[in-house]
Parts: sequence; structure tokens; C-alpha cells
Amino acid sequence: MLTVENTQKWLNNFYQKIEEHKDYLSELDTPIGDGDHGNNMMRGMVGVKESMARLQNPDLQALFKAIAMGLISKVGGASGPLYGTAFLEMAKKCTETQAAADLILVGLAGIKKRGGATEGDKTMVDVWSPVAHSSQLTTEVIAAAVAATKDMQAKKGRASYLGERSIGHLDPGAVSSGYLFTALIETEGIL
Amino acid sequence: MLTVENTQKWLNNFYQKIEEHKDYLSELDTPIGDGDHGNNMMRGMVGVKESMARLQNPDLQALFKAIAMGLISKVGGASGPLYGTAFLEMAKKCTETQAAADLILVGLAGIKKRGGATEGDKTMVDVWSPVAHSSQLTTEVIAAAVAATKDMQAKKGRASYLGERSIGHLDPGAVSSGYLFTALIETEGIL
Amino acid sequence: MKKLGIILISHVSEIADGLPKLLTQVAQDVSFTSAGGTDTNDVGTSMEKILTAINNNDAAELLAFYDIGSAKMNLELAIEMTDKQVHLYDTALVEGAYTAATLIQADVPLADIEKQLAPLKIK
Amino acid sequence: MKKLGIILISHVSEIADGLPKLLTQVAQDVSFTSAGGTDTNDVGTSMEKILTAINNNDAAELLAFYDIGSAKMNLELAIEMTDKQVHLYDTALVEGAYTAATLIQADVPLADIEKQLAPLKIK
Ligand SMILES: Nc1ncnc2c1ncn2[C@@H]1O[C@H](COP(=O)(O)OP(=O)(O)O)[C@@H](O)[C@H]1O
Ligand SMILES: Nc1ncnc2c1ncn2[C@@H]1O[C@H](COP(=O)(O)OP(=O)(O)O)[C@@H](O)[C@H]1O
Ligand SMILES: [Mg+2]
Ligand SMILES: [Mg+2]
Ligand SMILES: [Mg+2]
Ligand SMILES: [Mg+2]
Repeated sequence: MLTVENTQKWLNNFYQKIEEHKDYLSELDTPIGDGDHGNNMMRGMVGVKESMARLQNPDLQALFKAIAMGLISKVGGASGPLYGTAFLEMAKKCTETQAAADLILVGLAGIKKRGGATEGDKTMVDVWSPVAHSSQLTTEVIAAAVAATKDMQAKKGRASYLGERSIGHLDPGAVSSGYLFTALIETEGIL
Repeated sequence: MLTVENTQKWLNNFYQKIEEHKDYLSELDTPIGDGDHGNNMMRGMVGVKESMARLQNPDLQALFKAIAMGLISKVGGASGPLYGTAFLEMAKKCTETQAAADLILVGLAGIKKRGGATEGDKTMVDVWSPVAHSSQLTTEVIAAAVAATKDMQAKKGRASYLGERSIGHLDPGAVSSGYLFTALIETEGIL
Repeated sequence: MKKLGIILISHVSEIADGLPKLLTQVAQDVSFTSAGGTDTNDVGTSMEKILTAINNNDAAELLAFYDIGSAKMNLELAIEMTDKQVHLYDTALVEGAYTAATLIQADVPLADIEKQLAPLKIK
Repeated sequence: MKKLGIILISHVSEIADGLPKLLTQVAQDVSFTSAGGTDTNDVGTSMEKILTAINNNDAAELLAFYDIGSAKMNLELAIEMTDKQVHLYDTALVEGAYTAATLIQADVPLADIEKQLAPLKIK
């Protein structure tokens, strides 16, 4: 069950993981992209932190919106509107249900709508979807989903220009999404 | 028969016509183009004048090359490489024949090669071609060829984007080509 | 001023801001606004900049052209946040915008403009 | 440095000079040179500037992309005046150059690059 408090903790934990793995994410984005995913996400999470800090006694919806706008205004790359739309959709849904599984599901739908990608296209969808559909979210589920992007051929995003040559590399957005859900598992009281 | 002397006179006469009709040519280029044909040709003819002035005792080939390079380096629009290529082709041919009819014919071929336009596409080709193929070049031949572009639909150049809407306007490059050949008729000893 | 305006979105501010120079030549009466680069002017796009380009355009109905995928996503987000009517085209950026500008200037109706844009759809 | 380079021709210098910013991000080892505007930096193209862009490119074999028709004519003239091998593509300027840059960086052979450029041919 997501609350204002544990959602803030979750995002702060995600911030730390992005900070820690920033260079790795940009490295992953170099052979099959433009090498900025780590920097993009770091800027985005700084935006989220600032955005959250400006809130005064927010409800869950206001919090999700602030997270979304932080990402949308600061990332600058595809992952900004994608993660941003996911959190916007969560903001819409969270007055109805606060169950993590339900909110991840609407987030996934938002990402799919925004980017037009589906499962197997070697994008963050390939982590969001197995996570959203897992009966019990574990680090193994996440690790398997992230790893599976390695053998996929990219059909969306910059990596898709490389066709078959995109095979053999992890998708950077899948890896950062893995951190998001690992941070979720690590935050007490959500699952 | 073209000589160094009468070719210089011809181009100087063309310069004057361009100077006189500069605004009209740009006006013609406004509804079906970008409104710069007069300025382009004026810059080009200043280039030709400078280019010719730098020559010392040129032969006809050197003169044609200088004319071509003046146009190519100064016009900045489609008419630069088009007129330029016409004069480059004349430069190649003029060691073999100095008859105006022959040289206009190779000039026409150069324009067609460079721009890919053919008769009826509403371009300068529609003046060069009737002129090149006329048994006797008169101002009537020129006037008729220029006027005929009015009812044509443009298939090449900026005007072609307008499709049927290009009908009803004279082609600016056809009009400037009309001046070129009127200047030729007016230059004694060429025809 | 024409009823239809054009907005231009690129990852690079110089491209977005340079395009109106090409287009104004053939479309003096069309309003062009552009959004290029991130909010810190790095390579990327900014939803806020796109929204500003939409709002600053003199026309109420806009044709939008962009360079690559992530620009489209920020564009769509901006479109969801404005009251203006914005038509988004997956055509070649420069060539699509050039074609549209020429046709708007000549008062061609939107349906006919879209017919001429169709073969320029490449993404 | 890659064996293939890219030259970018636009009527507007900002577009020609801005494009390498977009492309270098995905192709750090490709040489990009550009020619935009006339010799007096007005809207248009300059055969001499194009020739300079060809000559200044670090690669001996080049892929050339341009915006609209008259740029192509000056480009062809420049190609006739250089010893370098220059391949001219009638593709969308930005999108064609982006695709080519990505593929050159990944060491894709020219024949395969051309296959991927084919659907982007719009002029
Ligand atoms: N159309 C899309 N649908 C879903 N995810 C996408 C799409 N395009 C890109 N992505 C995700 O975004 C990641 C790249 O993000 P980032 O590097 O920040 O953006 P950019 O490619 O604009 O530089 C990819 O690894 C992929 O996971
Ligand atoms: N592909 C072409 N073949 C032949 N002539 C052409 C072509 N494109 C344009 N023209 C001629 O060039 C003229 C326009 O010249 P100008 O205005 O100087 O160039 P631009 O269109 O680049 O501004 C047209 O009126 C037409 O006669
Ligand atoms: Mg990236
Ligand atoms: Mg990026
Ligand atoms: Mg013109
Ligand atoms: Mg022009």
C-alpha cells in the first residue's frame, strides 16, 4: 500500500541508486544510444527531490504529480516523458486504489501509450511489464526481466536504428527501471 | 558567332537588364517561390562583372568559365548552379564551335542535367529550349516562350510544392532567361 | 496572419531556431515558433519549452514537426496540456515543415496540406 | 576515426552547424562538416562552402545530406570538383543524417547503411 510517506522514501531510495549508478547507466546508453541515460536520470531525480521539497502536506495524488513533473521538466530525453507519464497515470489512479500492483499497472499503460512500445521491444516496458504482472515482486523477478533485454532486438527508441546490432546489450531504461522497483521492494510497508 | 568581345558586351547588357528588373524578378518569385530571384541574379551578375574584370586577355573558354564561376559563387539560389552549369558547358564546347545556336544548345543540356527539369516543368528550361531550337531567334520567340510558362504547372523547384496553385504565374527564371536572350539579340555580331 | 501556425521541435536549439529563417522566406504571413534543446540548452527537448512555443504562436491551430522520437513524447505531453489545437506530423522535420509553410502561405486547406504531407511521413 | 564521414548542407547556417550536435551524441568517431547559407551567410547555399566542408572532413569517403533542391545542385557541382568520393542522398536531411551517423559509428557497411536510408528518400 502506497502512502505519502513510503512513496517519498521509495523515491529517495531511487535517487540514491541513480546517483550511485549514474555512470553505469550512461555507459549502457553509449553503444546503443547517446550515452546520456545516467545524466538524464540524475537530473530528473534532482528535479523530483526539488519538486517534492516544495510540497506542503501533500496528499498522494499531489505527490505523484510532483514526481511526474520533476521528471518531465528535468530529464530532457525519452525517459523523462516516459517515467513522467507513468507517475502521472499513478496520480490519476491513486484516489481509487493505493495498492502498488495496481499503480504499477497503470504506470505501465502510460509508458506504453506514450512511447508506443510493447513487450519485447527492448525498452523499460520489458521491466515494467513483468513487474506489473508478477504475483509476488522479488529481486529475482526484476533481475530476470532486466537481463532478458540483453538478447532482445530494439524496436523503439534510439537503439532501434541499430536493428540486429542492438542485440547483446542491456537496455539502459530497463536497468534504471530495475533500480526503481528494487527501491520499491526495499521500502518497508509498500508491498 | 561568339567572340570574347561580343560575349562580354552580351553579359554587360544582361547585367543592365537584371539591374533594371531586379525588383520585378523578385516580385515574380514571391507568390511561387521565396522572393529572391532578382536579388540572386543581381548578386550573380556583380559576381560575373568582377570575375570578368579579373581576366587578362582571356580566350573565349576562360571567359565562359569566369562567367560561370561568377554566377556559381554569388547567386546562392537554384539559378546559380543552373546558369553556372550552362556557361560551364559552353566553356567546354566553345573550342569546337562558336556558333550561338550550338552553345545555347549545350547550355540547355547543362541546365537539364543539373536540375532534372524538362520542357513544360515551368522553369528556365521553357525559355532555353524554344530559344535553342528556334531556326531564327527573335524577340517574339522569346516573348512567347516566357509567356507560355504562365499557364504551366510547376514540376521542379520551389514552385512545384504549390502544385496546381503554381498555374497563373510567370516563372521568374524563365523571365530572367528571357532577358539573357534579349541581350544576346541586342548585341551586334553574335547572331 | 494566417489561421494556421507552425511549431518546430528539435533536440538542438540552433536547428529549431534556424528553421524559421528558411520557412519565413516562403511564408511571410505564417507564425513560426520553435523549441530546441533542454531547459539548460543541452541536446534534448523540454516539455515546458514546447508548451511555450505553442502558447507564443500567433495562431490558434498549429502544425507541429519534430526531429526524433523523444521530442515527439514531450510534444504529446505539451499537447495534452494546452487548449490550442495542435496537429502532430511524423514527417521529415525540415522537408515537412517547408511543405506545410509553403501551402499555408498559399491558403491551401488543412486537408489538402495533409495529403501533401503524407508521402513525407518517415517515422 | 571512422572511414566514412558525413557532410551536411542547409540553406541556413544554424541548421547545418547545429546538426553535428545531435549527431556527435550517437557517433563520437564520425567526422561531421557542414555548409550552411550563402557566402554572405544569407539563406541559400554556396558551392565553395560545400567544397570546403568536403575538403575539411577527416574522412575520404563521404555521405552527403541536404535540405532542398537548390542545395543539391550546388552539392553536385562541388562533388564534380573534388577528388573525394561523395555519396549524395535524397533522404530527409535530419533523419537521414541521424540514421547514417548511428550506423557508421556501429561500423555498418555502406551497402547496409544505404538499405536503411532507402525508406527515408523523400525528394
Ligand atoms: N518509445 C519508447 N518506449 C518505451 N521506452 C523507450 C522508448 N524510447 C526509449 N525508451 C527507453 O528510454 C531509454 C533511453 O532513455 P534516455 O537515454 O534518457 O533518452 P534518449 O534516448 O532520448 O537519450 C531506453 O533505454 C528505453 O528504455
Ligand atoms: N530543378 C530546376 N530545373 C530548372 N530550373 C529550375 C529548377 N529549380 C529552379 N529553377 C529555376 O530557378 C528559378 C528560381 O531561381 P532562384 O529564385 O534564384 O532560386 P531559389 O529557388 O533557390 O530561390 C525558377 O524560377 C526556375 O526557373
Ligand atoms: Mg540517451
Ligand atoms: Mg538523449
Ligand atoms: Mg528564389
Ligand atoms: Mg532562394
